[in-house]
Amino acid sequence: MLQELGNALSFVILAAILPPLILFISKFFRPSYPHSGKLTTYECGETPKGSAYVQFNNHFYLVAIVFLVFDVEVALLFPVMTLFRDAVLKGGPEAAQVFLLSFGFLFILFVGLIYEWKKGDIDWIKVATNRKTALESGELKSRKIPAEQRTV
Amino acid sequence: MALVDLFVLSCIVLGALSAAVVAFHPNILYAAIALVFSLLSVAGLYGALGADFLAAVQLIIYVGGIIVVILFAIMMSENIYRGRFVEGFRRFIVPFIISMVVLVGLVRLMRRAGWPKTAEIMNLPSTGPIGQALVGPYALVFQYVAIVLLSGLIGAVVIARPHYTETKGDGT
Amino acid sequence: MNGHFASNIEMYLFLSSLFFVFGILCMLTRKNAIGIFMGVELMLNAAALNFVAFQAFHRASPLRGNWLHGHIFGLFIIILAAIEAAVALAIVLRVFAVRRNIDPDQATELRG
Amino acid sequence: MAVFSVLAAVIIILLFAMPVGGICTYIERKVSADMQERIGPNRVGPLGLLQFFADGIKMFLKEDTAPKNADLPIYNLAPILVMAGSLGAFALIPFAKYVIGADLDIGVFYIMALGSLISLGILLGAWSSDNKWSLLGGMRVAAQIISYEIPLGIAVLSIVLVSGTLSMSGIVEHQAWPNGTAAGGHFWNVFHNPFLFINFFIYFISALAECNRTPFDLPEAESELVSGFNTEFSGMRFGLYALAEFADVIMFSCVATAIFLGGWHLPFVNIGELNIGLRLGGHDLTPLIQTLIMIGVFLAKVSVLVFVVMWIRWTLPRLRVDQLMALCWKYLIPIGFVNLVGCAVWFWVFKGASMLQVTSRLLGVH
Repeated sequence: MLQELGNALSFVILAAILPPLILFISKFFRPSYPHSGKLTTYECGETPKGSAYVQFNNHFYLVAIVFLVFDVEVALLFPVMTLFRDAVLKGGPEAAQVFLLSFGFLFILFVGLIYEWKKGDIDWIKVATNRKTALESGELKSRKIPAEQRTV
Repeated sequence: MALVDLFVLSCIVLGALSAAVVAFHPNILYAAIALVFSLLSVAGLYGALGADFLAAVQLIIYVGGIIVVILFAIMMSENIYRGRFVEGFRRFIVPFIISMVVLVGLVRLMRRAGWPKTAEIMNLPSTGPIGQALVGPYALVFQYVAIVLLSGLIGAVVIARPHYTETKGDGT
Repeated sequence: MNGHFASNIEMYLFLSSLFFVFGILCMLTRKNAIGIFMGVELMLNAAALNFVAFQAFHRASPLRGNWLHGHIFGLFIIILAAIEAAVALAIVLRVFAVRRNIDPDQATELRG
Repeated sequence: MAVFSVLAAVIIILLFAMPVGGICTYIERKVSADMQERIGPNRVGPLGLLQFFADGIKMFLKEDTAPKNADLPIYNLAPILVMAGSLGAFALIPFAKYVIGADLDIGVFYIMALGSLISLGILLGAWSSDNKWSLLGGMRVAAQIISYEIPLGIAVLSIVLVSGTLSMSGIVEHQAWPNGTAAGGHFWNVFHNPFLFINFFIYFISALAECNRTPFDLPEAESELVSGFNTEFSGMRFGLYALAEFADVIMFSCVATAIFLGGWHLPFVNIGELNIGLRLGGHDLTPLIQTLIMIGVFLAKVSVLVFVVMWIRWTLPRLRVDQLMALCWKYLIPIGFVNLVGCAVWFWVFKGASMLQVTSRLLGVH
């Protein structure tokens, strides 16, 4: 088994040394005439304005967090799922055990997904939902959207 | 020196160097990338120790999940990736003493302990046994993990949810 | 030592203690919540590596059966790290949204 | 032994993945030309067949410029991570019965694990190039790839449930034609039960999103983001990204073939039990010819899938970001969950029999 892991590793190592190797070899053939126009960042022909590091939509982050939890779930279900076939073909109570445990696990996290769904956290445009809840709770007085929040 | 020894040695060297970078590099982004390499070296050691499933889990959850979330967090908070956190030398004195004491203590403990120090590592398939354990003696913990995951999910989302008064950004 | 790095438990334990120590250093010296979090990740990795190493070197022991307890504990540590990452970084983001920086020394509103 | 593994890596990566990835650029241009009633590349070599070679040489000889403000160490690291993720997974592709780079116990799981390196590499590369378009594209690609990993994982989970193993060769073994002999299986997984049939499409859609192919090419939407995450990558670096993208498409097609479409298995025959009876100088050539047929069958299926990917590119318009996320979280993941449970129930009720076996039992045919 260590042998097989070594085989897989040799693929990854070969794939990882290819880019530097190719770039190194092509160094001897390609021209290199840098000047300031070439070295600026490309911004559709305009002179770049400001820093490239802009503030992001929080939703990227929210999606990443939800992903993290579901990733753990999928990873944890893999070893359990491998047992199901043998358990069913052998008969007996193990199949029920595997079925109930793994799908109980799945169901509990599915509740989380439904919660997110209802709260509108997996909708990309969420301002409207938040405003609605804020209006209902009285936190937000006016129905009018401020001008800086209108762009979505 | 067999190939596996070379592999373990290089993993250890890579892990130690990148862990040092994580601890000391002034740029937080470089520290995060060094963290990737230290995690990869630990995954390599898992592979060498016959825990192939755990190595893949380490790759999927740590490198594919946690590191991406850390990078997102670094990107989200402007001012921190460009800033060089140059701490004064004084800030290092007490932590350095503490950590040296811990390191010396750990290594002394390790050398003195009475466990078998060398053994042939058996490389048996580990996915099936892990699944057996998850539905056998660890069944309750398995369900408990689901509940912890659920509460963590809801908690994190409630905390991170963009508030309507704070929605800025360009929507992309 | 004598050239057998792969079959000597001390190599793994040495790396894990290094990880632990660097984690402590990282936690104590960084003025940045994300940096502190990375230190925690290093320490968790040290613990998981310890568990897996002990499992590999004690696998044949008849006392412990064939349950692979070490691997299970490593798995749970990784899972816990993931949940911790989700919650901790959500808090970091919230603190950043309120205070515009993430130095934990300055976030002292909740101090009694 | 180490020599053999390195040799296998060299053969599969340098002589299969990279040239085929290059040829795919030519085929894609030909296919798109056909769909738009153009001719496409026809100058270099017969039918323009050497076009990809000329493109490669052109990229190789182009000047390599990096933006002044680029974070050079990360800028150089990004293509390495992307290539390691996309080409490294070729080790697990079972081309024929014994033709597989590394038959790991954790097969499909390892492929998913390597996929996480790709999103990391693209995100870092986009970030390091100090360009607004790159950064927006990088954020989009990271969000998209990580989101679609979940439906992909669920689709693979249902396969694992039916096959009872994670190893790629093990999964393929179960998909032989059920003809009563020793090698009889339950035929292709995609026809095992209705739920798996739906899960195949979930897998395919998620794989399209993982490769950033149309209709999920928001990260490199040229009408919005210039070229997206690889805007600042010029010359051979851009070539590496393009190659990694096509290698990714081929890799996902290979995995889909292996786990859903039966790998090298054909209906009505078991290639592993064919008796060809061809001899050369006292040696039985049967295993060799069987292996060649298997590789041919496998690659034929893969090329059909790759063609479908190209076809989709010229058929469907691009999605919006909110549609992308809604498709993943509101459709694919719930449907995938329900399918997973349904798949388990089917497997339990029919004791692992496939649709084919159930109907043949009902009809009394054996």
